[in-house]
Amino acid sequence: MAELTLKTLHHFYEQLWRIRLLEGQVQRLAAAGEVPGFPHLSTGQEAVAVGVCANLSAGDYLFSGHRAHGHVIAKGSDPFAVFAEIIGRDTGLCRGRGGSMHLVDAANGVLGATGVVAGNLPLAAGAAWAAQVQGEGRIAAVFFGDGATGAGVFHETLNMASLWNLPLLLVCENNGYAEFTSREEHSKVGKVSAFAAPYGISAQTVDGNDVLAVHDAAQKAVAQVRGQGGPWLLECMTFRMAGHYVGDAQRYRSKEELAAVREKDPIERLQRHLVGKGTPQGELEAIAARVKEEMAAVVERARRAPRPDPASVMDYVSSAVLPQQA
Amino acid sequence: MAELTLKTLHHFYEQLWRIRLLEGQVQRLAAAGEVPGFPHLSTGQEAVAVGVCANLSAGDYLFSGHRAHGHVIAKGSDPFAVFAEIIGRDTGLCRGRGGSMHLVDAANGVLGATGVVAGNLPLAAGAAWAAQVQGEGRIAAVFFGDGATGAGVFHETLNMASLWNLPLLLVCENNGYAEFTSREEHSKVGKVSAFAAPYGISAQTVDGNDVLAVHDAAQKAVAQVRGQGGPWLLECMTFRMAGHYVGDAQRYRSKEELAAVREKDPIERLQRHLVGKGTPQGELEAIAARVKEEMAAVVERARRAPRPDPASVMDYVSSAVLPQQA
Amino acid sequence: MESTFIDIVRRALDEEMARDGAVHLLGEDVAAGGAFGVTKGLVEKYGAARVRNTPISEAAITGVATGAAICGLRPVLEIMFIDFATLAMDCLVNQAAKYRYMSGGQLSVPMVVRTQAGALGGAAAQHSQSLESWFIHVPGMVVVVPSSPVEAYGLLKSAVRLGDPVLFVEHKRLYAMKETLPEDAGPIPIGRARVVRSGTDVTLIAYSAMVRSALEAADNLAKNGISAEVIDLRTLSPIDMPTLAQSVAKTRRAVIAHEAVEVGGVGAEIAARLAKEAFYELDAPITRVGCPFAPIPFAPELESALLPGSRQIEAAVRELVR
Amino acid sequence: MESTFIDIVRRALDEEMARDGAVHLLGEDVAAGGAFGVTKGLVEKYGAARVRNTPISEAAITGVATGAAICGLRPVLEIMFIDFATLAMDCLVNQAAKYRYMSGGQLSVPMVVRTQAGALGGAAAQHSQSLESWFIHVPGMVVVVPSSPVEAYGLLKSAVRLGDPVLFVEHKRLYAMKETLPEDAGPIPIGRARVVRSGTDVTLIAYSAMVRSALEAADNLAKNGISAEVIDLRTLSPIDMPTLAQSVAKTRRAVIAHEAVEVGGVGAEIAARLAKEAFYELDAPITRVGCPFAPIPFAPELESALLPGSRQIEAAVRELVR
Ligand SMILES: Cc1ncc(C[n+]2csc(CCOP(=O)(O)OP(=O)(O)O)c2C)c(N)n1
Ligand SMILES: Cc1ncc(C[n+]2csc(CCOP(=O)(O)OP(=O)(O)O)c2C)c(N)n1
Ligand SMILES: [Mg+2]
Ligand SMILES: [Mg+2]
Repeated sequence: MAELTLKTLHHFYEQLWRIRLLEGQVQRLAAAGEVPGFPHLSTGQEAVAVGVCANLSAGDYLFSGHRAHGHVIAKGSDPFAVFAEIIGRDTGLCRGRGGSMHLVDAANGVLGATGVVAGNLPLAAGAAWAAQVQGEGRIAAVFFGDGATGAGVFHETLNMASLWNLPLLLVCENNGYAEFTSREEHSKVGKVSAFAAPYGISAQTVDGNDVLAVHDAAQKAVAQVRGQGGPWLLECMTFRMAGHYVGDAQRYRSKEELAAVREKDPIERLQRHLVGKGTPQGELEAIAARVKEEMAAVVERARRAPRPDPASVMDYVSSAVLPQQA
Repeated sequence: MAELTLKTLHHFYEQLWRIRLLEGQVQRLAAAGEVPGFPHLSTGQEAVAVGVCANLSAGDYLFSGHRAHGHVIAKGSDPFAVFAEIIGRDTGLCRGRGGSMHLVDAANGVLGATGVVAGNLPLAAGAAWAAQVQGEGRIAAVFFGDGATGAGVFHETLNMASLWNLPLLLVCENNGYAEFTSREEHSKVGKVSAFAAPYGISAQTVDGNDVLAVHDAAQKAVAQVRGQGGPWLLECMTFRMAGHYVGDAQRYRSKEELAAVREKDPIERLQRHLVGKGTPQGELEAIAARVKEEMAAVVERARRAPRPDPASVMDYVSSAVLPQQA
Repeated sequence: MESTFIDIVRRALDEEMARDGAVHLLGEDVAAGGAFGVTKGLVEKYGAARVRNTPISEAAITGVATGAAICGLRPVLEIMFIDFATLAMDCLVNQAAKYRYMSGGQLSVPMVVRTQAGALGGAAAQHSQSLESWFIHVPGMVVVVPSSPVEAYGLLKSAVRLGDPVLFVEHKRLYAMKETLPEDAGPIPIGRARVVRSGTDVTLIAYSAMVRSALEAADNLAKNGISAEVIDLRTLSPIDMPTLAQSVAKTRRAVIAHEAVEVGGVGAEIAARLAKEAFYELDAPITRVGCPFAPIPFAPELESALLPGSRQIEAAVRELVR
Repeated sequence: MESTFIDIVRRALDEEMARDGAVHLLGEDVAAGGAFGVTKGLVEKYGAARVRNTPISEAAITGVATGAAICGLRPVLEIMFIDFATLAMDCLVNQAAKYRYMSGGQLSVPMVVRTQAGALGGAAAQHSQSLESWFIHVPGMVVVVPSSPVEAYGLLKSAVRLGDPVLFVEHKRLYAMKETLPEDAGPIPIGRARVVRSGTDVTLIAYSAMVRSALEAADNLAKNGISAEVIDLRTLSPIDMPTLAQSVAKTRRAVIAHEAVEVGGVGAEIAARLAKEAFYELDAPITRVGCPFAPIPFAPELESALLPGSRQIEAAVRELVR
C-alpha cells in the first residue's frame, strides 16, 4: 500500500472530529429532549467509518444499521441533512420520516440504515448483485455489529455472497457488546472473521481504533472486491466509548474497562501519530476547532429547519399509480 | 469402540430392510393414489438412521424433517402406527393429523418431524436444554439435510448450542442435493462439519452409507454429548437413491451418478460385510424375507385401519380450558 | 389453444424478461424449473445470470431481491410455499414495504414475490396455508391473488411493472386449470376488482381459487331462482371498495368467501368496510365463509371436512335469502 | 403502594418463577434486566440457568423455547420489539401454534412470548408497530393484550399456566403507568373481556393502551350527555364475543378502537362478527378507529398526526350518535 499523504491524514483527522462532534451535538440535544427516538452513538468507533469509507466513492452502495451516523458522514453526506433528519425535520435526508436509525441518502449511495440488526446484510448483497449486473465497477459495503453475527441472515448472506461471487464488502464493527450483553455471553466464536473461512470468503481482523490500519485493510479488501475477486469480511475490533444508546447508564461495564478509553480513542491515536510525524499540536487543535464551529452552525441551522407538514403524513406509502387504500 | 456383536449387526441389517421395505410400500401405495401429500423417501440413506439411533434410547429426544420415516422406525416406533399415519388413519401416530412430514411419537421420544427445512433445529436445541435442566442423562438428536445449512436458523442454533453447552447431537444427512439443486449450487462449503469449527463444536464427517462407520462415529459423539461435553455435529455423506419426493423424475441427475447406487447402497454394503464375516447369504435372505412379510402385514393392517372421523376435525387446536374460537 | 395456469404464468414471466432486461428470477430450484415447473426452460433462454437458483435461505433471498430492486433491478423471486414466507417477514414487512416511506420517497422496491398457497391433497399443516391477510395489514405491500390462468397473466405483468413490492399468490388448486389466452391479453390494472357474473339478490365476493367455488355456488343458486353476483377481488391490497359497494347497493346482501382461516382473514376487512360504508343498504347480515379455526389436517377426510367451498357458500346464501 | 407496569410485570414473573421451577426466562439481555428493565434482578434471585441471555437470534430463541416447552419447561421468552417477531414467524406459526394439532394431541407448547409494541416518541417505522392481528389468524396461538399494570399481572399469570403458546403484548406507552396491585390479585382468566365502564348509548371496544383512550373519550362524551360503555378485550384470541354481543344489544352502536393499522386489524374481525351476529340489533354503522394506512413516521408531528387516540374515538362516536 502506498504511504498516505499528510493531507489525507489531516482529512481523516477532520472527519473523525466531524463525526465525534456531530454526535456530541446529538447527545446534547437528546438530553434537552430535542431528539425523538433513541439515538445510538458511534463515539469511539469513528475510525472504522472513516477508514473504510475513504475507499468508497459516491457511486458505491452503502448500508448501515442502528449506529449509522458516522458511516453516513464518512461516506460524504451533508452533515446538515443528516442532522436535520436525526431531529426529524422536513429538510432532513428522509424528510423526517426515517430518523437516526433509517438514514438514506440515495444520491450519495447511502441506500439505507436499518434498525433491525442484520436486516441490512442481504439488502447489501442484493445491491452488490445489482452492481455486478450493471458492470460499472461499483461495489456494495455494509456495516454491522458483532451482535449481528447471532442472526441467521448474516450466515445466509455469507453463503449467497460466496456462491454468487458478489462485489460485497462486509464490515463488522466488533465493539464487544450487543446492547448490554458482552460478546463472551452472545458468542463463543473468538473472531467474527472466522465465519468467512468455511465459505472461502477472504477475511481479516484489524485494530478498528486505528484509522490507518482500517484504511489499509479496507483498501486491500476493496481492491479485491472491485476487481471481481469476490466478497471480503473485514472485522474491526473497536470500543464503544458511549452507552448502547443515549441514556444507557452502562452499569454492566467495569470502571477498568471504561478507563481504557484514553488509550483506545481513535482520535487521540491519530493525534499521537500526527504529532509524532511532525504536525504541530496547534494545527490539529485548529482543525478540531474549525469542525466544532462548523458542526455548531449545522446544528443551529437544522434546529431552525422546518418541521414536516402533518398533512403530508400519507405521502410515500406506495406508487402514485395505485388507488389509495382507505 | 468395542467390536459389535454379530447379533447387533444382524439387527442393523434387519432395521435397514425394515426401513427400505416400509418405504417401498409407501412408494407402491403412493403410485396407487393411497398416500395423501407428497412423501419423501430415505431410500439409500437408511444407514444414517440405523447407525445413529442405535445409540439412542427411548428416553432420548429425537427430531427430524421431511424425510423422517427411517429415523422414526430406527428410533423404535411401531411400524404400524408410522404407516397408518403416513396414509392418514385414525390409529396413526398423530391420528391422521400429521402425515409423512409431521411424525410424532412422544412416548418413544420422537418429538417431531417438521416440513420446514431447518425448523427442527432450534426445537431440538430446546429439547436438549430441557434435558439439561432435567438432569436425567437424556440427550436430544436432530436429523437434517445439507440443504438446511443454507437456512439461518441452523447457524443460530449452533451458536446457542455452543453457548449453553447443550446435550445436542446434530446429524446432517448430506445427500448432495436440496430438492433438484446440487450441493455445489447451494453452497461453496466443502464439508458441512466445517460450520462447527468457529463455535468450537466437535464435528466429524463420515461415510453415511456404511452403517458401521455411522454407528461408530455416533457412539463417540453420543458419549461426549451425554457426558455433558457439549454438542456434536456429525455429517454423514450419503446417497439419495430415490427422487426428492415420490414422483420426481430426476432429470437433473446423470446416468453415471445414479449408476453408483449398487456400490453405495447401505444394505448391499452391510451384506458384503456380513458375508465376508461368514454369515451365510441364505441367513441374510431369510432376514429380508421375514421383514418383507412383516411389513406387508403392517401395511395391510394399516390400510384396513379406520379413517379419522370428520366430526373430530376441530379437536386438538388448543387447551380444553380455553373458550372455543368461532 | 388452452394452456395451464403454470404455462401461462411462465409465458408472462418470459415476456416480461424479454421486454425488460432488468427482470431477474431467483429462488430455490427456479433454474431447475421450480418445484412446480413454472420457470421451466427460462434458464436456457435467459441464462443462469438472470434465472438464479438459491440456497434454502428465504430471508436472504428476499433481502437480496429487495436490495437489488432498490438499485434498479426488477427481481421476481419465488417463495416455494407461502408457509415459508414466515421466514422472510422481517424483510418483507420491515424493509421492503417501508423503504419508500422511510426514505422519504428516495427509493422504491419494484419486486414481485411469487408464492404458492392453499390446501390440496394432503399437503398438511405446514404446506397448505393461506396467509395473505397478514400482508394487507402492512402499508406499502401490494397483494395480488389471481383466480385463473388468464387473470394471472395480466396481473403478473402489471405486478412486474408496478414499482412496489407485490406479493403474488398462486393457489395450488389453480395450477392445473386451463384457459385460452386471448390474443389481445395484456396487463390487468392492479387495484380493480372484476364482476365475473352479474346478479341481483346477493353479492358473492371471492378471490383466488374461491372464485370458481363462488361461480359454482351461483350456478346452483340460479337453479333455485336466486341470482348471485360474483366479484373477483383480484387485488387484496389495495381493495377496490367502489366496485364492492356498488354491487352491494344493488343486491343488498353480501357473502365473502375465502379459503384462509375465517378469523382475521381478508373477509373480516371487507365485512368491516361494508358494515361501515354500506350499512344502510344492507338487508341482511354480512356473512363470511372461511376456514374454521384449525390448522389444515393431513388426512383427506379431515382436510375436506375443514376446507370451505361452494357448498358452504351456497348454504350461507340460502340463510340470507329466505 | 403504586407500582409501574414494568414493576408489576416483574412481580408476576417473579411469583410464577417461585411457584413453578419449570418457568424459565430467555431473551436478549434478559439477564441484564432486559431493554426496559422488566426482568431486572431476576437473575440474581433465580440464577443464570433460569434467566438466560441469548444472542440476537429471534428465530432460535423462539425455537429453543418451543422445544423446551414440549419437554416440560415453561419458558417465558422475550422478543424485544414485536417488530422483530417477524424473525420468529416460522416457529410461532408453523411449529408452536400447530404442535398440539399436528401431533394429534400428544404434545403441547406451554410458552409465553412476551413482547413490547406500539408507537411512542419517535421509535419510528421498525420499532413502533402493532402486529397482533396477524396472530389471531393463526389457530393454536393465544393472544393477550393487557391494558394496565394490574391487568398485566393477572393475565400474565394465567398465560404462564395455560399450556398453549401465548403472545403477550405489552404496549410501550403503558410501561410508565402506575397502579396499586390489590392484595387479592390473582390470575385473570384468558378469553374473557371486561366491561370497564358501563353505558347505554354506544359500546367502545378497545384493548391495550387504547383502553385508556376509550375511557378518556367516554369521559368527554359524558359531558355531552352521551353514555359510552367501554370494554377491554383483554384477549384477542380467543375473542369473547358473548360479552361484546350483550353490550351491543344494549347500546345498539359499536366503535372498535386500536392503535394497529386499521386495514386488516383486529377491529376488522370484531366488526365482521358484529355485522353478522348483531346485525339486527345495530342502529348505526359499525365504526373502526385505527392507524391510517402508513408506516409509523419518525418526526413527532407526523407520528401524532398518524396515531389514533381519544380524539378519533370521540369523533367516531359523535358521528354515530347524532
Ligand atoms: C433483530 C433485532 N433484534 C433485537 C434488536 C434490538 N437491538 C438493537 S441494537 C442491539 C445490539 C446490537 O449489537 P451489535 O450488532 O453488536 O451492534 P452495536 O450496538 O454493538 O453497534 C439489539 C439487540 C434489533 N434492533 N433487531
Ligand atoms: C424453509 C423451507 N424452504 C423450502 C422448502 C421446500 N423444500 C423441501 S425439501 C427441500 C430440500 C431440502 O434439502 P436437504 O435439507 O438437503 O434435505 P434432503 O431433501 O436432501 O433430504 C426444500 C427446498 C421447505 N420445506 N422449507
Ligand atoms: Mg456490538
Ligand atoms: Mg440434501
